[in-house]
Amino acid sequence: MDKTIRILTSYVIGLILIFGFYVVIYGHILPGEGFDGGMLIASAFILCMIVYGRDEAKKRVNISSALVVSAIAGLLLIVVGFLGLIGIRDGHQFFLDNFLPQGDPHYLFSGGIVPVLNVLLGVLVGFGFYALFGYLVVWRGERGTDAEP
Amino acid sequence: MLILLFPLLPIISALCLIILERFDEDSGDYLSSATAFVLFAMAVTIIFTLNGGVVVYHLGGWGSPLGVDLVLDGFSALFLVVINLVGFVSMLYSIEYMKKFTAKAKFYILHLFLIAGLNGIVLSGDIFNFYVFMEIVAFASYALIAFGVEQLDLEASIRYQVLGTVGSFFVLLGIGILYSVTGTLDLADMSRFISQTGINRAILFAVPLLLFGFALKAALVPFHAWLPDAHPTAPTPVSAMLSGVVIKVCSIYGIVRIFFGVTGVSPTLLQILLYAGLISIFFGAFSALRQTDFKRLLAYSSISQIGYIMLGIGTGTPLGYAGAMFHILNHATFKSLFFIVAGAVEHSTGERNITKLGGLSDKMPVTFLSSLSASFSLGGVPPFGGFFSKLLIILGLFKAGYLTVGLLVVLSAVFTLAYFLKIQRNVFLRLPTSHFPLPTIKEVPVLMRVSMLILAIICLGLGLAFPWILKAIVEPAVAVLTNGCKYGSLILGL
Amino acid sequence: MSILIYLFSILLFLIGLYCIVSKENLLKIVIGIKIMGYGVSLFFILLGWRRDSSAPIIIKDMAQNFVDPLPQALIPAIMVISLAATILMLATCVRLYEKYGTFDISKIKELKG
Amino acid sequence: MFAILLVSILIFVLIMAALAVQIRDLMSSVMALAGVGFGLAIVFLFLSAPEVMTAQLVLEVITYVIMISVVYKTSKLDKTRKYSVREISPAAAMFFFAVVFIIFSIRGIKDLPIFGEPLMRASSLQIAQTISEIGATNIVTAILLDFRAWNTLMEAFVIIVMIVGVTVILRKKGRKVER
Repeated sequence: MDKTIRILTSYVIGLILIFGFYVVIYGHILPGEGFDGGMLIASAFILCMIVYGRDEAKKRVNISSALVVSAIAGLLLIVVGFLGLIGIRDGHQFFLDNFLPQGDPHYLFSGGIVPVLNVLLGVLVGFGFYALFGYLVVWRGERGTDAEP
Repeated sequence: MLILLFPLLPIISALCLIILERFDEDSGDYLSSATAFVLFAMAVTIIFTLNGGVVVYHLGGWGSPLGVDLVLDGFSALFLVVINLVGFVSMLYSIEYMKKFTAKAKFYILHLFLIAGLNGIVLSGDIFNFYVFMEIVAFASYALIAFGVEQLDLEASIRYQVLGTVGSFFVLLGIGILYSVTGTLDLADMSRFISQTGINRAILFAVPLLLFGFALKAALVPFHAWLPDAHPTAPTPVSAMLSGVVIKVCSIYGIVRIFFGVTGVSPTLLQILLYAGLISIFFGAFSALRQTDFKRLLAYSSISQIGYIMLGIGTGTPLGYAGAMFHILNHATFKSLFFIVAGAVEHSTGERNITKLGGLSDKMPVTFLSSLSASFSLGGVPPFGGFFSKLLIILGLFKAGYLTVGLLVVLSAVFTLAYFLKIQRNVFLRLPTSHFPLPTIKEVPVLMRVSMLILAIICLGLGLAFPWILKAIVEPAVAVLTNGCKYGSLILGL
Repeated sequence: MSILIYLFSILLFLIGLYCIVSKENLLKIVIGIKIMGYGVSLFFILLGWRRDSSAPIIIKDMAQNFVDPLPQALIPAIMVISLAATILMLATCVRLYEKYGTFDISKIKELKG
Repeated sequence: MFAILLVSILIFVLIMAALAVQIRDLMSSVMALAGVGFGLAIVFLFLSAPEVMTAQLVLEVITYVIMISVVYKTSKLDKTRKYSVREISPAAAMFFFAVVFIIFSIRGIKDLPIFGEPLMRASSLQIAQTISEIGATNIVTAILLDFRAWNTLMEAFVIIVMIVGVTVILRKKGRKVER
């Protein structure tokens, strides 16, 4: 990609990441959701991969280890679910039970486990689609994707 | 709480496998078969402890219309046993068989997700959750069919993907209409609302949409185009799971749970199921007679056996239901056993064309023994399970007054026996015809033999222990079908 | 008026179905599946709309009548599933293109029916 | 006024969908598909569904980037025959199926609740309990991540299955010995 795009993307990526984190963290107050926030974060990395090429992006986030990070996020989601099962909140022994305090509704620390699940979902979707993009789009003909570690 | 582990345990071990695979490539053999064995053991304990009861688990502590519930009753307990039995055996079989393929760990990850999706379908008490689990099963089976990345596998996978996604969108449209008319997504709440307010024309529009989607997943005759290509080209443990379990769970479970339980079954719907089943029995049997490829013949016979189950459900009498339920159990065991036998023959001889094979009975005794028990059970020879399920279906037909259809079914039993004797004669009994290196063939490795023997014993056991199995597994499943629309008030009572 | 609005989503669904049935190019079939996914999600949103009511976000001192939030909670699920279906199909199409050199179904028909 | 705008955008969406199907050049038919997607995002905004609009926009951008890269890598032109025999017979069957489908759907839609008044039995309970039981103000996220958290958890695993599936399909060599 020629010079102008490289310089412009170095500015734009910061904005996209900020917006992505905003959508993920404030998901339970304003319209935004784990899926969208994670995809926004992934699209920031994908833009960096397209413009600066794959090896540059790989230096920052390794593609096949991104899938491992999303698997760890999935396991954490299940662990949060099991925490509800243990019954930290008195008398409520249910899977995915809302055991964190609710806080006051219109501010950041509210809604029990909803923000926690939101952030974990955003991490899962973000790193997952980054790994997907690393495999699918930068796939080069016969050599396939086995070339990279 | 035990029900919760059925979908979650394979997902947890699959996620651990994704992490484990990073460090050592060929890991996961024993982790995945251990999970599959634990699931099978849990399914069997459920059969003993449940005996006719209904277990409801409210996830997140919310009540019925608010949150998502997991519902376990007699009918889903039957399917749990089928899924986890075939899952465990095919996992055991794949330890040896998958050495031919690269990226073995990814096979285990997808296979565990397939079992998790199937367990999730059978336990979900929420119609949209049922659809999401159906998608997990669909995506896992698309990738598993295209596992050996060659022209045939990719083509079979793309054909199955297109038809499977179209079927899913039709089911989704039906779910949208059901939600809009009843206001809730919970099956029990929906069934109670519909039994109170009666059927209006919107539900009559939703029923054919759902039936179209389920018939496409079950490969009934007009929509069977994908099955004869998808099952033979898939790796053997996957095709054993696909034709033994996936086409049953995705379609028949959905038909019984949504049509019998929620919207109520009209006689015309039963007639459609009956005649669709009859046509696919004869279509499957005739085209199976012409096939020369071992696995393709088995795929066509799957179409005809699914026709038997649809026929059993279509009779509308408790006898027909019992025959259909028992045939689900039987067909899962002997069809996956036959696919495993076909895989073993291909594993040791490398040849899938029946006309070229021959004289394997003395070289591969265990494979020959298990294929005997499978073909006797399928053909309907008395001591084996297949005989009793066909008998019940035919009795159900006569009781429901379909005399001509009953005679046709008896005739079709002769056809099924014909094409399985053809396999026995060509593959095992006769002397090899052409340039076949008979002396170099040796028996398949130990683990494949063990899995074949397990299924062969169960095929025989289903026949011998028929009265106990009828009382313990089939009766509660039939009770779910017969009391139909009372499903809602039954579940909400808990 | 209400029938006309629902008919739009059913028409979108049928356009996608037509594209799948009649087009020979694999990528056109993927586009057809995407259009069917859009048709179904439009149908779900139309089910959930309520006359003169606001978006389902509770603002401190606003009126309390909301649009039906449940279909809106299902749409991300449907979109993710149709997205996953299209991406899996695109991956298979890329591999098929590498093997056959073309997206034309009539040339790919090596498997007999 | 609201109805006129909504219907006009829906007509725009239908035209773009028809274009996406009929255009022979693949790159411009993907662009027409993008038109459908963005038109739908505006429709979702009109039907007061902001959450769904952001989801639609973000998920679309990713699919179109992937679609364009696939088209760019392979063939840019749809070289199939213009009006082949294969296209006429299914088109006729499809036309007949479409007519029957529309007739049945009109009969069915008459009994759906009228466009403006949804039957909100479960969701009215959920709206009432969002503030008191959960404390989140965005009801859709509260439904997604607390009332129906099990469903969204399984959605996340659909994504993981899809990604593992793509890595399986795109790997270089499937079998150790070519069949």
